[in-house]
Amino acid sequence: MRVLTLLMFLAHCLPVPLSPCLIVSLSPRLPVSPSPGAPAVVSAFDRPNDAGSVIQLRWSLSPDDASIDGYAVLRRARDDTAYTKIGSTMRGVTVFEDEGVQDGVPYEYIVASLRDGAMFHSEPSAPAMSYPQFFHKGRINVLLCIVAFTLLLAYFVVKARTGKDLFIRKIAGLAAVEEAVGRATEMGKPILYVPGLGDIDWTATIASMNILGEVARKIARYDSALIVPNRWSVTYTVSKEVVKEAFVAEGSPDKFKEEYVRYVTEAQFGFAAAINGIMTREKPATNFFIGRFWAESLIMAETGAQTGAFQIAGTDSVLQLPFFVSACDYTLMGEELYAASAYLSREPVLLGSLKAQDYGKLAVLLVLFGISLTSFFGVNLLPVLRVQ
Amino acid sequence: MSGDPWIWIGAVLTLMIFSFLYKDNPFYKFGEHLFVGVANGYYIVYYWHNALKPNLFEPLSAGQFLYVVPLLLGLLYFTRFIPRISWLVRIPIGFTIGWGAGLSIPAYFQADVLRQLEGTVVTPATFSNTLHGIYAVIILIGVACTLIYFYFSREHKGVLGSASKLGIMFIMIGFGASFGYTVMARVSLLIGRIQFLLGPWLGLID
Amino acid sequence: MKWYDRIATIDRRIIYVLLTVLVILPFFVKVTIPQKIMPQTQKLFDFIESIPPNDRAVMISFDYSPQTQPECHPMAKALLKHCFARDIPVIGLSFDPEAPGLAVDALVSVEREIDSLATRKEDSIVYGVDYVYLGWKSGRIAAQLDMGEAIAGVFPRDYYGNLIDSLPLMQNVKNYKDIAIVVILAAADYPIDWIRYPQTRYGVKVAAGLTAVMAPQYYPFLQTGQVSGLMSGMKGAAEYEKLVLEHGYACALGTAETGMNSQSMIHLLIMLFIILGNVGYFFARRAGKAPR
Amino acid sequence: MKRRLPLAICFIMGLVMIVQFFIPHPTSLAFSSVIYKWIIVLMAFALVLAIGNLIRHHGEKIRRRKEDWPYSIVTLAGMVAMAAIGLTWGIASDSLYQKIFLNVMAPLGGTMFALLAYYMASAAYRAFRARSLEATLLLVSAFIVMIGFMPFGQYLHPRFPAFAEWIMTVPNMASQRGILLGVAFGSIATALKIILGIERSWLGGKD
Repeated sequence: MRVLTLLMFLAHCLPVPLSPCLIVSLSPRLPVSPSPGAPAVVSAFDRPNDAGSVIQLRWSLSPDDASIDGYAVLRRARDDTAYTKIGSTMRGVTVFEDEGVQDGVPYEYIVASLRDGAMFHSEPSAPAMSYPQFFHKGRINVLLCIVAFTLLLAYFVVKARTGKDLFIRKIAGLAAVEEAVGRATEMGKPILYVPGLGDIDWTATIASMNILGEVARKIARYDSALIVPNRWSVTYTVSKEVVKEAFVAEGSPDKFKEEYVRYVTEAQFGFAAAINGIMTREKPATNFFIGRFWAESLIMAETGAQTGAFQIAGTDSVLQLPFFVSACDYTLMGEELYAASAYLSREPVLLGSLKAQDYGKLAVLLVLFGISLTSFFGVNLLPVLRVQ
Repeated sequence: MSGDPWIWIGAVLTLMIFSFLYKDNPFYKFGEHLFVGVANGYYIVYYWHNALKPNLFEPLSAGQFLYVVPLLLGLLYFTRFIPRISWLVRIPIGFTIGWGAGLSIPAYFQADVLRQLEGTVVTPATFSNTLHGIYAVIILIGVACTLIYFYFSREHKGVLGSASKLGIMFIMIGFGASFGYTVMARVSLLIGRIQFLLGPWLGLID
Repeated sequence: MKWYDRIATIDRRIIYVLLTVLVILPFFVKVTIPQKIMPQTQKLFDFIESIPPNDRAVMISFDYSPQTQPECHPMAKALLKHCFARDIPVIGLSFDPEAPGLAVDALVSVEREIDSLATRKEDSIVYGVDYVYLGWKSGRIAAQLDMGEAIAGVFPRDYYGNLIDSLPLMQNVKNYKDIAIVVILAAADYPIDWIRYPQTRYGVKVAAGLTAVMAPQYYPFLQTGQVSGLMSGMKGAAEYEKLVLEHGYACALGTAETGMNSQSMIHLLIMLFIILGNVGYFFARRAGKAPR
Repeated sequence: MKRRLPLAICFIMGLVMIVQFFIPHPTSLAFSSVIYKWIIVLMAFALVLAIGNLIRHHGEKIRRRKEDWPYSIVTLAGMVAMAAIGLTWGIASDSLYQKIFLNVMAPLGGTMFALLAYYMASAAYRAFRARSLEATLLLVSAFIVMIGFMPFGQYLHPRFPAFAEWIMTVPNMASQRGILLGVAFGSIATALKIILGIERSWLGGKD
């Protein structure tokens, strides 16, 4: 050990730097001077945007950072007389978070260079206090997005209420819904409507419930049977209400049968197995798969295709879209699912919200190209998008 | 061949489900119905042991009376069977739906909008590697055109039409890639089942 | 029926039989095809490699069910071997109710394997000291968020019924601050919730081992840095096995490697049938039979 | 009342959860943590309703001797047996309950999932025909990725795996991100409509 220290010391005195491999083999952690410099400028402050109880420390590296073992952090509350060690870091580190403080109590900190168990103290920091915040400043951009989008939505919903007709481009899958229901009626076979495998807290499931309402109304008009299997208990409760209401709205509540809406099981593939059973035994003429789906999508869609049913799918699950596209006659892709209830119902309020969505996307495009372009003129707006 | 009756049960049930590939038959029907039954029994037990017991009854019996609220909300589900007050079932549903909706809005803006935009923006730093810079521009164009495809309130004609056509091309390439890539995953599952039949059951492989 | 009609309308059962034969064949005819490591697998390996020993823990969320066992189980084992060999504490938990059985199997079998090779007492794996399995919880998002405050608040007891506060490891692991990274091993898009909720609220690092089908959905998150590493499917598992073996953390490859041969055969079969279908379609159209 | 109260509760919950996102104060965190625990309990309660429907559906089938009624006995018996076993003898890892899970549910689920290998093959064969430009793009990119991600891709051409990876990470990612962004707006709009009471299909009946 001593010999190496001496060598290292000699190396420092040499006018020519040693070859890098020699330095590596000598390990840079060896002491070069008897007492290393202490770190300087210790600043302590409350960590912003948090629930309190944390003080952040920052300091600048010891001039002998390369030769020390690390840093120790010491703390004392104003009433304490002595500093106690609360933690340590590796060398090269200039930040520390003290997570064990009490809110509203001032603390002072010292950071020390560590070498061979000995500590070389910095000047104490100015006293700092932690406290919890009531607003997260790092999330202002999210707040602005929410406010802006809510206003946009409100504006178009109100505007739509005044009766202005809003245009929506044709969505192929939806234009086929009428045909699908009619076909089942002609064949005297039921219609299968799978409202996805997501629970009610998935927005896709809510969107599916809206479409189910519209489909059920057509079914009530056409006089065919309906099967709605459910994977979740809450979804089951909701879809039953939705279907019942559709039959009431069409003036034929007596046509609604309890057995139309069923609970199956929460097990993903148990559910898929049961749907396969329904498709091969009850032979629905039309299958709807609308909502949130996972891997079971193709099990159902391919079995349905083999039974020769007419199939309309709709999902926002990006991964399942390719399978629905290849096994179904029509597929509502991504956002089309959310446009569907507006399209089918033609309800002005829903059409208005679609308009708001379009403006949202327009804003996204503007932001994308705006920030990209300005960055080439030296204006970096990227941090605007960053969320903490 | 295995002498373990559990392995035999697993193997027979596996074959019952596979038989559906030929056509629907009594074996598949048995497997399917057993699956639905056992799975529901499974979830009843799990919800008891992992939700009701630790998160409701234990805190309640320990005197945490705040937990009366979820108990009452939960019981409201049963008003479905009492026609006069069946509307009360909407309260726990509204509670859950409102919670989910409120939680999802900032989350979508943060993770699906802002973060994704941040990853799509092209800056001079992107071009530190020219090739990656070009890819980033392709991604930017792809994202934009795909978004334009989902633009609803205008007929897709002219520039909008061309962009949305490019968008659908991106979408189709993406779908093909996803499909092709997924084959691997599905075959993995099949290999797993075959491994089970050949190994633990028949003892042909180790 | 013309030949082109015939090859365009082959009965699906013929495809099914051929596929079954091809998936079984490689089990009895052995070949080894060398493979390249994908960058996202390397990234995860490097991240785990950079965690200092006996410091912060790796949290593994075992969220796969038996269906995806062939893909995710070898990942879990390879990852556990890596963590244990490097003395990184492991906290296991599950949000998929079907997962706990598999999680326990993975943990216990790796524990046994390491213990059987351990020459000193310190090298063996001890429950409660080197790892803890918390068990399953419903209300996934809720529980994930809650653990940012206190893991013990969500899991007052571990899977085996021990009080969390009685476990030595849990004295040092209180919440996400003591977790270096959360690795989600799943067949469903569970990681998105970790990204949307605990990561956005508590800044948790997230990595994943996903079935091959789920993985591409996370490429965008990998690029933005929201996901710090990714094993995708059986291939990813085989790669991680290889990395763990090459770095001397294990002495044999796992089961993922053998499966890759069946994979190759079946991919070729599917491509062959797609070609047949298109040749048939092309000639039928030329003969004016099939509508455009 | 019958509509206003649930709508109001939904509105308040939604608003509170949005606001909570912006408040790092410990009170806000403690509050959300309590709500999460309640939601977990609510989910468990709803299951009772659903199981009730299942029993009624299969009970009816058995009573009326509808087609395939004996299988309904299998479902009900399976459920009752599994629930009784789990509630009586517990769910420890060596319990009968776990044994049944691993040896009955797991193989059934695993095999259903494994059917997908077959279904992918038949779906690809039937649907992947070069009928139009879009269909051709889908077909070609599927082909490239299938070759590229298999070990044999390397032997066909050393750059093949890289090309497949490129398709996955560049055009595929672009389209996924585009779809994701659109979905985000659809989802946010739907969630907002729910909170604001514009979207009220979940209420069901009119009164």
